[in-house]
Amino acid sequence: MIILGYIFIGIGAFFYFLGGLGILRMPDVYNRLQAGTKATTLGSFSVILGVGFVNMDYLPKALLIIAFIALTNPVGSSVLARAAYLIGIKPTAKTKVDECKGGDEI
Amino acid sequence: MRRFLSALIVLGLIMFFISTLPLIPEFGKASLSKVSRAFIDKDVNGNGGNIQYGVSKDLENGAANVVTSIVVDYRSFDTLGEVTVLFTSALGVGIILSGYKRKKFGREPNFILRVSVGILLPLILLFGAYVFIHGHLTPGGGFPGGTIIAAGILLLYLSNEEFDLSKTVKFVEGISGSLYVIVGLLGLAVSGVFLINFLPTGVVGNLFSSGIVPIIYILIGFKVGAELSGIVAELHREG
Amino acid sequence: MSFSVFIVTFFTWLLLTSFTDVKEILVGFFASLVVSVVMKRYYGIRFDLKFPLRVIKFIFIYLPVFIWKMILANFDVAFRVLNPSLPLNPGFVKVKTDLKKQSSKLMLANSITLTPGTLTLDVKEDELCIHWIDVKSLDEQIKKRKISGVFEKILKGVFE
Amino acid sequence: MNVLNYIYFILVGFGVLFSFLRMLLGPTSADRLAALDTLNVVLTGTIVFLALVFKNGLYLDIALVYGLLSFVETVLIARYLEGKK
Repeated sequence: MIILGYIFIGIGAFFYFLGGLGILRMPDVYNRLQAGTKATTLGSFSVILGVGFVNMDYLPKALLIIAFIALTNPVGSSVLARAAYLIGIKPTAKTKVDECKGGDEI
Repeated sequence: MRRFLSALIVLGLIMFFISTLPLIPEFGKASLSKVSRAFIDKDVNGNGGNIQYGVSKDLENGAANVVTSIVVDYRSFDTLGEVTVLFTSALGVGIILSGYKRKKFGREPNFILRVSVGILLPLILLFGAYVFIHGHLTPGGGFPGGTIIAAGILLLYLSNEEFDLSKTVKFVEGISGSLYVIVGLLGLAVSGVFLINFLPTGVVGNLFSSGIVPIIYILIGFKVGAELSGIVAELHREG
Repeated sequence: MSFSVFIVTFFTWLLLTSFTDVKEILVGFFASLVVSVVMKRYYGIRFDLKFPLRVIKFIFIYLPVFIWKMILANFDVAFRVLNPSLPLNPGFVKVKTDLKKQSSKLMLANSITLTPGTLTLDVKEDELCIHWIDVKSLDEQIKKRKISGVFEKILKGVFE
Repeated sequence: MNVLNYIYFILVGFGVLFSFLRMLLGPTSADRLAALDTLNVVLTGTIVFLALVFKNGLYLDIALVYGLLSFVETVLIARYLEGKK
């Protein structure tokens, strides 16, 4: 069980690394949020579950933290993306389609 | 040029902090004065071997957290004053900002945010209660717990336009403040000293193990939460 | 008091204190009672008699699909980030949803945010505005099937 | 298990470094806030991991408080950025 826990923690650390890299490399704020949110959410799940597996006493609280992150992290990035869209931050030049028509008519 | 300079300064500061790190003693190996050793021995982590977590009972003060025992038991009168300071500042904010008409945010609140705060808010309040109920066992207590509750109220204000709780806040604040003084007066009646710890203390590490400390921390938690929520409400009303 | 809030907060308290002590459970009972009395007006989810069935459906149908999609999403992100040429074809698209309840719409938005290549910007009545990292098609049916099809079917079974 | 701790901290350190760079470079404030959000989640996970390193369960409470405050912070700054019409 301890070995399984450490494997989970290692996978989570790798996804944290990927999240940072995605934040750095992607061309505009929306793509950055996509990469950052997905990678860090799965990374957190993996790390925290791994900690819960290594030490079984921590498992209930670890599950609680996982539920909390699953609820708050997508909401935070969604609110941030909406704010960026509303103040009219231009997406990258590769963006071809825009059905939401900017401004307040989301 | 300015950026380069600031980066240089930050690097220098980081080097300075790293170079001072080895000077800090290791955890649990600090050389203590007689007074702090005496207080720690009265609480839990005494190295003398006569007090142990989860075993010893009926101590002078059963809190597992030394800071809590000093703040809410030995120097409880001082804490009453601190809470009063916070109350005065909340009152000042209320007086300065009252009389303005309530303005709204420019944009209508986000749907996702509104619904998710609706689900999260009871859990945030419960977590604040958890922090201040376990103030004598964990590093926490009335002030952080109240702040967590106020953060929840702030989230509610950010996500919900039609919402006002100024009246309730004042009510809770007054009730918990006067209950604090009443607990102190009970100590005066029982043992002749204001705010003395007159309840029995149990085994160190249990939930009911520290006399009046948890009760006072619950009252402080309610009071601080209400005061900070009141400040948030006044600031939000001002726009 | 609101009974659904009470159940959720009491369960949260049990997780926080790790099911240890009778006194803790007693104190938690009172704490969640107070919270549920205070919070009866501002709460999104209402539970009813079918609640246990819903929990079972949520755990055994929704969660496996969700976790599988999340793992796929992360391999997708890894592929895009580690590829030197950054394959992107982003765009903002609108998707209609049939879900009615607020909480199920929230779950749908969160699920879309965490699954491959999509990020929910906003929900307005029955339309979701979504940033899609790789726009395949602008046809209504294909969009819906690619982005929200699976989750919408499952969430309809769980919440409504 | 000491080597594993080092591996974890090196990987996470690079992640933190990259998002920090984005926070310094970011052309708009939304970019900076996105980087900050990512950084906060990474730090929450790291605090949970510290519970294992220092063998002290209290770090889980701290992680919960930190996650809550970082959520409030992200939402607050985003609402501020939206501004008036």
